[in-house]
Amino acid sequence: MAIIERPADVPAVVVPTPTASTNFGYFRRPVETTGWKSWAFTVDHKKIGIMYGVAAMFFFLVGGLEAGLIRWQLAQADGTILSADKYNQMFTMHATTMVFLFVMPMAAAFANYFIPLQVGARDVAFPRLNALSLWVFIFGGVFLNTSWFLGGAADGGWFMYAPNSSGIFSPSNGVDFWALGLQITGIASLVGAINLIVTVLNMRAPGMSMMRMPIFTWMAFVVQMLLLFAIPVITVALFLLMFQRSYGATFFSVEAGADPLLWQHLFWIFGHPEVYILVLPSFGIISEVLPVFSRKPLFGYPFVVFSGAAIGFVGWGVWAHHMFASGLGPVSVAVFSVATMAIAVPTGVKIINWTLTVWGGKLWFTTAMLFAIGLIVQFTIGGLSGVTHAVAPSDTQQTDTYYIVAHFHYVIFGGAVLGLFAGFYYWWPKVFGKLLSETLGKWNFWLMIIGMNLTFGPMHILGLQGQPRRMYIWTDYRAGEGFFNLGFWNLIASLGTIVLGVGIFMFLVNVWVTHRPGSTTLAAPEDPWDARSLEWMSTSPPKPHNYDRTPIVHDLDEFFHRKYEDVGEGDDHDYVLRASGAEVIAEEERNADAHIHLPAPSYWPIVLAAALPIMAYGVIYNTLLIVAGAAVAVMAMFGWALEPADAEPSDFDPPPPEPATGTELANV
Amino acid sequence: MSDSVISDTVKDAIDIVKDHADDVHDHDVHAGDVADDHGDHGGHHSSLGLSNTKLAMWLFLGSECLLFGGLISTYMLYRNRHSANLGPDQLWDIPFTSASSFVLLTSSLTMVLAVSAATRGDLRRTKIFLTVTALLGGLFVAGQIYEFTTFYREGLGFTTSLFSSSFFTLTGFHGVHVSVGIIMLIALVGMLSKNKVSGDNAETVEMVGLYWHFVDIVWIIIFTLVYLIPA
Amino acid sequence: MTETHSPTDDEILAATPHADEKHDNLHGPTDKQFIVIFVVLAVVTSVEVAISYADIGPLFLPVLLLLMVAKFFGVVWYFMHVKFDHQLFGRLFYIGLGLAAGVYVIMLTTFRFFGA
Amino acid sequence: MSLDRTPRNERTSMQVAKSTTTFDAVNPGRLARLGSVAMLAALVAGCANDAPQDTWQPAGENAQKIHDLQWPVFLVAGLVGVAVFGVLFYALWRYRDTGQPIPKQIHGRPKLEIGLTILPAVILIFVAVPTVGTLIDLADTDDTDCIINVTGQQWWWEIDYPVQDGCGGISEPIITSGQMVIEVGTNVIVRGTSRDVIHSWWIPRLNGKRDMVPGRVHTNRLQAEAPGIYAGQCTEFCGLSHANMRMEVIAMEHDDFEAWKANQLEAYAAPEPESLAAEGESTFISQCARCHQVNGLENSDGELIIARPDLNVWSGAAPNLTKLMTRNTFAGASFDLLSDVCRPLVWEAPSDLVGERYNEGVSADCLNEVDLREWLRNPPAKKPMYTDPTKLEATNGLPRGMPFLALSEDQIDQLIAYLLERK
Repeated sequence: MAIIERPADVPAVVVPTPTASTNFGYFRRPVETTGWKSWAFTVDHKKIGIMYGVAAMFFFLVGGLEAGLIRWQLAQADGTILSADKYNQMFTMHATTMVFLFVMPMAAAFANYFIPLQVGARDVAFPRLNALSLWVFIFGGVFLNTSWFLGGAADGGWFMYAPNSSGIFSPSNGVDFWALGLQITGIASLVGAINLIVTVLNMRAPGMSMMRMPIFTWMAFVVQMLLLFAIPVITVALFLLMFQRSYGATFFSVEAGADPLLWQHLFWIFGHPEVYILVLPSFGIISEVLPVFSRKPLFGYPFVVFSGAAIGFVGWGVWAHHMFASGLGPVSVAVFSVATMAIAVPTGVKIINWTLTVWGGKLWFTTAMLFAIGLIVQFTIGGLSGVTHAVAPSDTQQTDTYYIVAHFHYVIFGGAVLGLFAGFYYWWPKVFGKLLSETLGKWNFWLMIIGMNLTFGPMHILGLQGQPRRMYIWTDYRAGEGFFNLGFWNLIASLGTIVLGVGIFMFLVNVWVTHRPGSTTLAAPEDPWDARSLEWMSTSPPKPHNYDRTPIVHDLDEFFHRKYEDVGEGDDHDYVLRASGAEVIAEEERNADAHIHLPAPSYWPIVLAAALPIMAYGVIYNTLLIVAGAAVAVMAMFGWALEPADAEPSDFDPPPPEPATGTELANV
Repeated sequence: MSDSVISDTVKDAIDIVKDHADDVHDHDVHAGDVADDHGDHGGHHSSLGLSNTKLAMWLFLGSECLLFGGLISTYMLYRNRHSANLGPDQLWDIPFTSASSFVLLTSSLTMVLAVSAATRGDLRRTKIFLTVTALLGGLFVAGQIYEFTTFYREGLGFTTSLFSSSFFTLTGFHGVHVSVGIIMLIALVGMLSKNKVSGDNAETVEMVGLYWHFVDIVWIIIFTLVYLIPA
Repeated sequence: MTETHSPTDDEILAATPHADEKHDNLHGPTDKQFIVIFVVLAVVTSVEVAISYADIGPLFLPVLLLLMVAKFFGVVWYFMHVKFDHQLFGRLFYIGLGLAAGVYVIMLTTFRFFGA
Repeated sequence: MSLDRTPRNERTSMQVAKSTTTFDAVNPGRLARLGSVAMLAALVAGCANDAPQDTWQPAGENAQKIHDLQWPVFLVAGLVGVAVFGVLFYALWRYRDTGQPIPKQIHGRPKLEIGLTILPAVILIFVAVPTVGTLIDLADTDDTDCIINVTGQQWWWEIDYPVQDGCGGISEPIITSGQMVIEVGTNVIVRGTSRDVIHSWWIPRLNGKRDMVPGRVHTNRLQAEAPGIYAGQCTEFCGLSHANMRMEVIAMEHDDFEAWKANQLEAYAAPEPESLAAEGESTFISQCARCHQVNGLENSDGELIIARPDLNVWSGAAPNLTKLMTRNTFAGASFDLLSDVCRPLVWEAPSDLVGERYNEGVSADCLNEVDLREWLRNPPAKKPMYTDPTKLEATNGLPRGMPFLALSEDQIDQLIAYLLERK
């Protein structure tokens, strides 16, 4: 399973320009194909995707633990599990972790792994930048979480409203870690976005027009566009915050004449597109899953595509609906209120099209399908509660209460997370060559669904009956009378967390059962689901170069059309199976391309990524560290720029075997 | 290594070599980016026939619009918030800044001439124009440093007022962008001299050029909004 | 979406651009034209500076902004080749530019910035 | 090439098919369906009777307007939800795999889809129009009868009544904290700001919330139809003790309100000399008067004592204690001044008695001494505040909230005696 194989014969043509490529050869290229080096220095989008997934899953568990502590604290009135200070850190980091370190990178894992496969490319446009994104994200996430051990984490809420985030009101270093950590992960997202957009625009296989792209790629593409333009906005906000906290500026100091609403605008101009950044990848995933298990094409593909793009675009015009109570004035509020309602239309289009995809199908209720249906149901609830607070006057009763907490958990957990789980079960055999257990999968699904409704469902009631969010205690005096008072619902929500936790644990059990040493799970068939889109036309798991032959695309759902033939007359389509998926794939293997060219691994991405947290620690503790980090960064950049595209024979150890001549081998 | 692995290996190696042979003919395929020469490995079926690196650069510049937009907006919001005697009216030296602006504009001309020379394959003139561009950029940054020190001597520090913080943040960010551009120009001249640009020379020069012009257009906005329009 | 006709492999390959057919950068101003453009931009800058000293009443702001926009697009269209390149490059940039302008102008409006 | 037409389940993935069938023995799906039915029933029946902050029990014109707007929206949203789920679940049941052939490969029906796109848009227009109307309505301040200023700081609300003809006439400013007293039926406009971070003023049964932002003045209309105590809470996260920043609005009839105003402006009555309360006065002067104002309090030289909280706490303010015992909560309305026995007498008083009972204030018999003592012994232990001297570098040593004063038990006895007379 090598990404880079030993070049045997090295004639004059090595690099496209007449470069003396043997210099900067102080380091041997990391050409190992097994062991940790094959992961740390890889530029293969598939390995990078897997690492994204593993790291995101780790942070999911961290964020889940934080959530568990929050609910434990709130299970009873005047909880004593956490101090006020720790509680504030806990909910800040829970949200930050789930948004920036779980959902976004998990979506990036899917995008990294599947965009090149779905568009029929060998890799992303810039493989080394891809590795850079991964390591920057991982180092940023770890950096952010080291704050727990260095005087306490950020305690201002994930929205970090000024001026509560300034040094006076949050004297620990937590907010510094938060601001710098998000800068770092922002770089990862931005670089990744550019890389994937170029991949989608310019690396599609012949015949794959934009309107023949698999729907997941489309949604992921919209997400990358959103990231591209949203990340710089929060970057501005974070820089202002950093200058305020570390260098004495007064951007949010009211006594200096500042207007704290500046932060809110900048944050939500980023923050609202961010919501769609979180859910659109999952919309894409279930738009792949539903057709496969309904055995029908996605209903209204162009509508789903354009509604996704419309959501992305309109998402830029609604940020102030997070600020209906902040005193914008009635005209601004009215405008943003109506714009917010407008965004419900394309969202509704998606739900309608998913339902119509299922309608008339031949439904196969696999775990992936269940998660996809679960998304439709749970997200619809979240979407409808969203409409209730697009009504701005109504929102002034609901914002900052548990009703909002319920709403966005139905959107983010019910929308984004269930979709990601649908993706796990659907693509697991593609990525790892084994099917997860359906039995455990169904336990996983039902426990998660029951758990999430028990946890987040009661929050609707809590919020409408007046329990504000972000409070480390609640009091019996405000809980109301009767058995079903707020105390009861708080307890139910907390107990629900346990069910939810067990449900998620079932997934880990499933992975362990499937992959533990000595597991009896058999290898998955090449095409276990009778899938439709291009990525299934490679082997499972795919070869390092993805496709033996660069696929030529004739249709949306190319793989389906290679398996089934239309024997109908005119508009009366009637499909007959002509070849199994395995046969189609074998056919591709028989016609493998002769020229397959893969990029070589590189040290520089991980080195450059490591420079960033060093500089960030420098901002907090010592300017010398900034200089040191910058030096590492500059060194890495020059190493990067001077690195030849391919590995040299001298990079290999042991030395290359006796080279044969080209002609001889070409006939092999 | 088992025998079969080795034979596979060798087979792949041949493929790689052949692939390079193709590259020699159409080496435009290889994105000649300073940042990443690994681009375009599917280049043979580039769906748009465009350069990956150039697409990436334009996307980056589009993204930068929102960065500078945010900084400019912050400045616009806070430009009146300063003490009576340390505001734009007292500090600006329009003739000096106009000269700086001319310098930066001129550097855009020399940059575009460098790109033009590189497209013609005229390496000598390319290097000369790049060097002049870097020098003009250096002159601009020097002017900015001079301006900052003048303001500082007059009492305007980074933390003096909201106006000063947002002014220094905005122009500082721009200055850092110019400085990064100068480093790129110098590195490019060096790499051209030693023939170490991985990828297409002309395209690499063009990429640095796009970045450089972007820095110029940001300054065009800053010059008008910040300097010429009184607070 | 109904697929009425599935193209053949050859048709698709014929329609796919090849890397050596790159059509960016084919035309563009000559060096002389660049110098002319530069002179125009320099003159516009001088006019801007002159206006900032002269008193032209209520026209001051609109004229200055207009000249700024003209210079901006002068550089983008000619020096950055947007006018001669594949349209996609310019469009990607304009999306960012348009979003930035729209979003930040609305933001400043909510601060009653333009009224005060 | 194979022309196999057998149902795919068996063909492509034996393994999956097998595990699916064995799984039917224990079906978590069935459990889930039972569970969700039970939960739905619970949701319908399951609201607290009298949650004090219930947003669905409007008690004044403004909240009523919001309510009139929102319940149809909830209804429509609910109906849409039922319709969507009805269609979806019907489809899931109807089209389950019963061995039918591969369905027609339908890519869509553009006309149907355009129709289904317009439908939600039309529904939303019906929602949008009244929304904008209500918004403009709620922003109107022309009919104001009474102006009350509120100022948020970490972690309590200061409430002051500026001199005005409104509110039935205010001749001297009244300054209080935590509890706002208003007259039933009058249109009150709350003008709010903050001394430190952003807070949010929210009395759910009277109106939606409004952020109170430092450096800005934001308004919020209040009107109560009937006498009563309406609970509220700060709803913008404002730091450590955000959870302990509460407030109440007490609405009372005209005569009671006039009585309350008159009482608030009564001159200072010094304690009986030699009494415990008199000792309390001097303890108050030495320990508390630096920050807490008691109007009319004089030092031994006969000079009025003016508190300087601006020198002693970061927010620059501390609650005015002149009439502490006319209120029945303290410390950001976090703790009751009334004991458990007496509290219901006021809080659950019949509507016509609310004003009268409230105006009686807190007597020695009714005082919740436990919480007040704990508070005086060590405030930061009772309510988390940033008062640890080692962590006050950023605030030049000024605490945010009431610091630990190391009062002796005797001093606490004296202070309680003194404070009991502040009404």
